Amino acid sequence: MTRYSFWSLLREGLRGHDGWQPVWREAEPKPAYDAVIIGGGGHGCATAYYLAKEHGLTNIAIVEKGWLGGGNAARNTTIIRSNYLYDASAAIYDHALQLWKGLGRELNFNIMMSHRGVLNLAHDDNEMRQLKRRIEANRLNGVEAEWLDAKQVAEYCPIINMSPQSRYPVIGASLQRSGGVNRHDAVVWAYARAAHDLGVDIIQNCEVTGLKIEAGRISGLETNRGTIRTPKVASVVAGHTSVIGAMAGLRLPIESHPLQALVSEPIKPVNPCVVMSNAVHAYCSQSDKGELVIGAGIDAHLSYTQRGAFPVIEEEIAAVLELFPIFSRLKLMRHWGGIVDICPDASPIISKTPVKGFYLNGGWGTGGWKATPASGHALADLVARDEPNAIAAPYSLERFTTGKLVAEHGAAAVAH
Amino acid sequence: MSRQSARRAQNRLDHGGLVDRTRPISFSFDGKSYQGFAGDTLASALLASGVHHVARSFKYHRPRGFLGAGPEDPGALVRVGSDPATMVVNQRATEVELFDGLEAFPQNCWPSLRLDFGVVNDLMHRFLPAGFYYKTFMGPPGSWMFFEPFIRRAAGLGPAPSAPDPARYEHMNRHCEVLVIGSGPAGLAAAREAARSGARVILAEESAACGGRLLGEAEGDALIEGMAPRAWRGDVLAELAANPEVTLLTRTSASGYYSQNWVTLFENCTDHLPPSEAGHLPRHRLWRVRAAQVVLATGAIERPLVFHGNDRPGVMLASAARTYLHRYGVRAGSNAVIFANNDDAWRSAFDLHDAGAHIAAIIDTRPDPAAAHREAAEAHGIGVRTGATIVATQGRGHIRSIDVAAFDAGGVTGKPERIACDLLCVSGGWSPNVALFSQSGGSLRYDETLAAFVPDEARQEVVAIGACAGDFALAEAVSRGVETGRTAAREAGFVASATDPVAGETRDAALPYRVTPAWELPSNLPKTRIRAFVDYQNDVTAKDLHLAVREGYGAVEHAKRYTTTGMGTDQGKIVGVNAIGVLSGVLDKPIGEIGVTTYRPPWRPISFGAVAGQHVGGLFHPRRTTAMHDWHVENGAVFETVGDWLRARVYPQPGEDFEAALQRECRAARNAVGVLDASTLGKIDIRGKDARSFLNRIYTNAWMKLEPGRCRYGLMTNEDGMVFDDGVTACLADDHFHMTTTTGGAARVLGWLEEYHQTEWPDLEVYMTSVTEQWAVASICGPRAPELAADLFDDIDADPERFPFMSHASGHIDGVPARVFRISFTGEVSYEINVPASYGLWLWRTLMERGKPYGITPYGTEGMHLLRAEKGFIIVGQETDGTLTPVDLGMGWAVKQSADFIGKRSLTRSDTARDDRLQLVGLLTADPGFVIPEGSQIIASGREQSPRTPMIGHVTSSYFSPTLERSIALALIAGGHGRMGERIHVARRGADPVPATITGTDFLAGLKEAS
Amino acid sequence: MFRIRCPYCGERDQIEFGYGGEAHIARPADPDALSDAQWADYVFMRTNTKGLFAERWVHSAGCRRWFNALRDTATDRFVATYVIGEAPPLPVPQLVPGDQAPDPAEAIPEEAAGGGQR
Amino acid sequence: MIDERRVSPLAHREPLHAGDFAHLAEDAFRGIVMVRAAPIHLAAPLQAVTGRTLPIRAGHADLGRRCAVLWLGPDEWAIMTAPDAAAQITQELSAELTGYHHQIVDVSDYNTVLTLRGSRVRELLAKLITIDLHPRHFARGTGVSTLCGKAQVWLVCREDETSAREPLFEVVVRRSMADYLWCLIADAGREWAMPVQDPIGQVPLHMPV
Ligand SMILES: Cc1cc2nc3c(=O)[nH]c(=O)nc-3n(C[C@H](O)[C@H](O)[C@H](O)COP(=O)(O)OP(=O)(O)OC[C@H]3O[C@@H](n4cnc5c(N)ncnc54)[C@H](O)[C@@H]3O)c2cc1C
Ligand SMILES: NC(=O)c1ccc[n+]([C@@H]2O[C@H](COP(=O)([O-])OP(=O)(O)OC[C@H]3O[C@@H](n4cnc5c(N)ncnc54)[C@H](O)[C@@H]3O)[C@@H](O)[C@H]2O)c1
Ligand SMILES: Cc1cc2nc3c(=O)[nH]c(=O)nc-3n(C[C@H](O)[C@H](O)[C@H](O)COP(=O)(O)O)c2cc1C
Ligand SMILES: [Zn+2]
Repeated sequence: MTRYSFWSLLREGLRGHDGWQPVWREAEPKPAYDAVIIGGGGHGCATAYYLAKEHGLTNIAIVEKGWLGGGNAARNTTIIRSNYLYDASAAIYDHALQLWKGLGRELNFNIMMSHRGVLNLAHDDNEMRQLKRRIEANRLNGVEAEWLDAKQVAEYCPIINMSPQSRYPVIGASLQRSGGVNRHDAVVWAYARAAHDLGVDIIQNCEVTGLKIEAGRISGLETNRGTIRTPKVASVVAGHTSVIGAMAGLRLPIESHPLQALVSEPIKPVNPCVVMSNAVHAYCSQSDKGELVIGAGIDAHLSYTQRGAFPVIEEEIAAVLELFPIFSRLKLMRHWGGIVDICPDASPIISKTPVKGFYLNGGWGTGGWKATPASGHALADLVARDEPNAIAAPYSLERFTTGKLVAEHGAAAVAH
Repeated sequence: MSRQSARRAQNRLDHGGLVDRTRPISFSFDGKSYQGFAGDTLASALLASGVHHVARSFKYHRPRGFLGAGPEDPGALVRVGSDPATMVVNQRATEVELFDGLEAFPQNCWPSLRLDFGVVNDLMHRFLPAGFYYKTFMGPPGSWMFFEPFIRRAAGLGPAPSAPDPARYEHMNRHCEVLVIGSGPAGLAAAREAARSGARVILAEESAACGGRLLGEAEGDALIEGMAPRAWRGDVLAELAANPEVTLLTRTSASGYYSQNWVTLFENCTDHLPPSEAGHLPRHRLWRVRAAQVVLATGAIERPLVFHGNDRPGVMLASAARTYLHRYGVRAGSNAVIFANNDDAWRSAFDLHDAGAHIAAIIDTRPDPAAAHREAAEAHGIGVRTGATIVATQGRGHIRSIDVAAFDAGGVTGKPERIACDLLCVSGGWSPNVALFSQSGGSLRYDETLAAFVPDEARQEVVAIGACAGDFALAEAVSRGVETGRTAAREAGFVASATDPVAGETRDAALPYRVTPAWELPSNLPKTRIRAFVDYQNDVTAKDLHLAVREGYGAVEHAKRYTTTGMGTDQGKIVGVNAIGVLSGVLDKPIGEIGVTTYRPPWRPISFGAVAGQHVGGLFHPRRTTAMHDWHVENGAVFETVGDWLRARVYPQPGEDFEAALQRECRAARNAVGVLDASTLGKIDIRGKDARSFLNRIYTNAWMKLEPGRCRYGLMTNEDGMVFDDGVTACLADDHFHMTTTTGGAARVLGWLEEYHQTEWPDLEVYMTSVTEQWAVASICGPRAPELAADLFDDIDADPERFPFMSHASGHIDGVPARVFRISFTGEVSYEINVPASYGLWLWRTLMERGKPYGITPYGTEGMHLLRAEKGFIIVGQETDGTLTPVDLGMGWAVKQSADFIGKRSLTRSDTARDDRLQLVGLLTADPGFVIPEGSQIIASGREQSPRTPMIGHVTSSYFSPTLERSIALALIAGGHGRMGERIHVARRGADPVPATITGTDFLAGLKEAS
Repeated sequence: MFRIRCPYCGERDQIEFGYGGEAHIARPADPDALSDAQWADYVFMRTNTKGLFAERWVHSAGCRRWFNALRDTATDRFVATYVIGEAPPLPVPQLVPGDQAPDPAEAIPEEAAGGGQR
Repeated sequence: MIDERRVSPLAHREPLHAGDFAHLAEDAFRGIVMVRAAPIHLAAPLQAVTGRTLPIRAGHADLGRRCAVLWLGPDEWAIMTAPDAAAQITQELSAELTGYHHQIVDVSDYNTVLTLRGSRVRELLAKLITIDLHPRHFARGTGVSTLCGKAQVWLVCREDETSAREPLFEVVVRRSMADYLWCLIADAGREWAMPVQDPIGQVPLHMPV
């Protein structure tokens, strides 16, 4: 693998960029692997990387039904933060945030991790009370978070509509300065490149169509490109988790919904941070290219079409105009949808299953991007050791039976 | 006309086109003034004055001119207007219509269009290929934070607006039988035929005028149904205009094609008008059309060729040059070269020649252009080079000359020859405009002969016709239009003639379309120097696509994302297919196997304003007010929003602050009479012989024995066992109940009841109807409330002995019907008085007047919150957050064992039944003056630990209690019910934890015991 | 935006409707008789079918009635709507294994088509 | 005579005019009764008490001058009547339905009625309503429950006694949303110069410091 650096860029620039190596090479599925990861999104690629790097498991493959990173990884608005309410959530999301910080360097790929700060606005006392509760919980959990009053909000993000006359006046906000955004595609490519470099096979256009289970234990999988033998399978397929689950005979606490997002035309920098509002129901950041990146709630219905209904976009934009009336003359450039896997408690599943050797990672819903490194890290550990570590343990499937949910609704009422 | 502009308008012909030469219009661009005519676009008017260079590209800041003549143009982006509230950035000069006083400015350049420092990016381009940023700036965590602002500032196009938009926008919903999109010959014919059946037809045309290519081509000897094309167009438009069932929309783009033939149309109502003429029209309108049948007649888009130096101002699509000529009467150059791989483009040479331009050369990449064309070229004295390509171009802000050379599969073969020119018309063939067809879910197919993607299978009720379907011949467009218009009307249930002959012959002025694709053309220059642009806006070159493939980003979606091809404001309208063509060459894979990237809405950028419509500002979300609202306003209330309701929160008197007012109000309620506007509580009338058993299944507590005349408090849980609403329900008669819910939960609860009734227990005889707003509610409470009540009621005995707690009565107040509930949320004797809402204000005024002798004092929601906290009552949404069971809240007494209810089974799950769950308790701080901030976390010890401190709970409500004259708080604490009297600590940022003692939740009970 | 045929009111735009998730999940008659796992199955576990799916909708801004629909979640095509209590007009595959299930758009006779057709 | 102590939800608004194109006014204090019962039980008593025929299909309404009956659902109707008639209808109908499962609730104060007249009213309403308002599909005698902007409404199209050509549209809305809807409709009428109306509720909120 050619190392990326300012100097290699300079050198290649002088030679016409002929010397760059592929980030990964297409692999043909081998007849057998030590472990197979289904799903080449952010979480799948991260899982493979950590399996190879930290557990030395390199005879493994990622099988992806389409193009690598073409699922929610390609579609998400990349909001990264770790100021979750519950201990279990703080643990995993903050682990992720710490990993994000050095990830570009570790993977030798600039993932444009921009710690520009995430504001969660409060528009009434109840929201303020909830945010303060969360900030306090964060602080005691060692997670960075602070409260800004209205004046400080206006200073931090001067373009927010601060009029007390508006329908949803801004009375304050929680701020996580180390939160931010990154470049989604780059994250997938970076993990894939690093995993490939460690020997992982990356197989695109390979759809898993069935699981081979013998005596309650996984023995391989069927794909549209043939059968692969393997003692360990990790399903990391986001919106398609139930589909793979069904192949193992499992009904899961997951529903797949469209989640839509949109971008405006590019403009010069105007929004310095990420602004989120539960009450107004929208959030907005600005990409390095200049587009405003905007998202909001899921479509209520179940769907696998990667499309939603336009009224959701209309409401999203109306909501953004409530927060930023100056955006009204800007233009919508593109809107799209992804399929998100929603769990009843708005928390993920990282779990063993009744089928031995079959592991599930899913249910990340509208907010799993930010967890990518930690999710891959924890799942790799689970696959390697067949036991959940402290971070993964609260996210077992059992919690739906025992009632020990990690109900992050309150903390995540707006999709992101 | 000033001398300067007279000289500059040199390229305007003195006749032809749709511009009105009797209506000159002055406008300015980049600070200089110009003149154009009514009917011009900014692009045509600037071209008329010889201006080509109007913009800078996204990344390398290269000069950009007009490649196209419509919405497909990728480069000529300008800012229109200078007022920070009304300026619009990233407008396509090719679409901006002129009006008097229009001001336009270049953007993405500094300090000026001509001298732009951003050009350093261009000079550095070797080091800034696609995705260069992924390979560098990876120092320690802070390093990207250092570089990012520079990248951000260099990127983006226009500046962000800085003041709120004064314009209005709106939506328009429409249903029609046939929606025709595009008004070229195909669309016009389809719309006319469909409309003749009596069906409702909407014809949407993006441009300011209908006609499509008819407006952009010379008429020659073309005929449509026996008429000259423009005359035919006039007739059809007149017929459509006269039909009341036809809606003809110009300046209206179909922007999105969604499920079940729901199509959005974006109408520009006033952007083309000077502000003084806009009247009351909205600026933009978003039509939301549900069509039984959709006819896509969106035409085709010409694409350029990919060769070194193909991006200079003065390089123009061959068809755009004809459009400027025939539609706007503008000759885009006086010395032109035509460069193409198909026969169609040759027409530009002949038309420009006829308009007086010199044609320096026609260059065709094919060895075998149409013989008829070659003869005509010879006749016109135009030099032709076949099997040749342009290997380089010259000219800084505008093309000056080109180098042409012969080539074959191995590359350039001949010696380049330089030819001077001021206009280079390029054509790489035509791509049917399939964006909407693809959005509709239809599949595409690569057609080898057309070298383009064409609509394949439709998935909705939609038909593509004309150039959009790959039928490039005029006769085909018209006959398919006629046929499709008729079928569409018939499919929608209308009678349309199957056989009516058309009036006469249709024939083209053009030769049959023939193209031989040449996706990437060679140059004799060293590879490192070649820059053949594919995406003109985002500055993606063919080399970038090669790099993408070399690095493994060869899948079309990867290539798009790695290089940003087609991700600009034009969304690759012109260049999409070229990129695929180049990829196909590099990968040596057929184009059909490479496929297209996903077409997503909108087809063209549409304003946020239009998308939001009227639903912004004061009309964003409704604000609901009670019948007593005016009184609250008149009496200085400050408000809070609860759900969508505005509720009076406190009534500060002159000189009083919030806290003082609050304390006064609460003291009054404890010592005299307080009155609260409780109208917003949800109310549901429930009736039927099974109403009782229904309630028994809905509420966690028992309802079978509640007697008429009595009330009961109840909790509702979801199937997960978690509390989601509470309230008091009164039994009016054995089969008749009046339920109340929380303010915010009213709609949800009614929905919940209906859902369970209709889907789980339809056998139960019960009906429910919302009566929330039928009743205005004033709740009086306090020791003197019975006296006031006695004064008030005509026919209800108010004595608490005979009208006891948790009962209700119906009667009158001054003849006005009233329902009165003896329920209390404060611990004081209370009467919740319901009157028909139209009497609400009267009731309130009456209470204030009659209550004077008893010291009546209105209290707001804040007082209500405080008073109930003193009594230890919960507020759903404040004490609860969807994770608490009745048991957690200390209301195990409200959980019946006798029968099932929604959520019951969940309460006994192993983790739900644990007794170390968070449980509701009271807290008293050691320092009675210290009011704990709500939301504070509770820890066990008096010192925080590092790196993390375990939390055992948090504070949900906290006040200074006027009754106890000390602070009180409600909190959720792990295993709290078993920890009475224990000392815990409240953590604080930047200060020591505060000690407090766990108590019961009813602080008044403690008071009573003490006294 | 969908156009949904309410069995009572006819076709109306999606915005008038509320979504109710998977249909035909009967509430257990005697929850206390169930194990924690069986109860969890009722409360949380869903088929979440990719393909032909029976689901519930409520015409909340219209007649306020609940009803069922058959829709292909892989294409969003409505196949039929029917009133509560009726059996689905077509067999609904449970636990569809991935995309191996026959493409319902192909399998469904035109006349069974409800919403989406005129 | 309307009891002077009563205040209608839009008492603070004056009728609005936009030339002949659209007129907006409140028709306050109309009597409105919600009825739920099985149609077979209800039809005869309804006829007896109000003289109207029970509409049994969506969109249908029996609109008399004094009293109108709207279909709202398969077992749900609204009776719209004169201001003072609701109580009596409620009583009489309840009496007639004794023994049958039913629910009759006077909701006159719950709602108010906005009336719209004029040549462009269909177009105006189409800015806010997604159902098909073309005269072929929404003729006189039609009444539906639907959304108007964010407000749930009943929309009724009936004969206008003041105009032979144009029908009268009634929009029935809950009282707390009436002002919002009023302003929204007025805003939709801006195109024809309907005066701007500022929604109420621009009030001081408590802003914590
Ligand atoms: C519009 C939108 C906005 C979002 N915004 C945010 C945000 O701001 N912050 C945040 O934290 N999260 C956000 N999310 C959520 C986040 O994107 C996801 O939680 C996360 O990306 C899921 O993990 P993943 O990247 O591995 O998923 P994916 O990228 O979806 O990966 C799953 C992969 O599995 C593949 N697959 C499926 N079935 C099979 C099969 N049978 N065989 C082989 N392969 C298969 C898919 O093709 C896919 O590539 C957003 C999501 C969406 C849709
Ligand atoms: N000979 C050739 O090589 C060749 C190639 C292409 C086209 N043509 C000629 O072009 C004509 C084709 O006729 P046609 O009617 O199919 O197409 P057209 O190009 O004449 O008309 C298409 C119309 O659709 C409009 N449009 C496109 N997208 C739209 C949208 N989203 N919303 C609203 N309007 C939109 C355009 O503004 C245009 O007016 C014929 O005259 C044909 O001869 C010839
Ligand atoms: C953060 C982010 C930024 C994006 N910016 C752009 C953009 O500048 N231009 C563009 O055309 N699309 C942009 N997209 C959208 C993608 O083009 C694409 O729509 C998305 O990845 C979903 O894939 P699909 O539309 O191919 O299904 C962006 C997407 C994301 C998630
Ligand atoms: Zn209905």
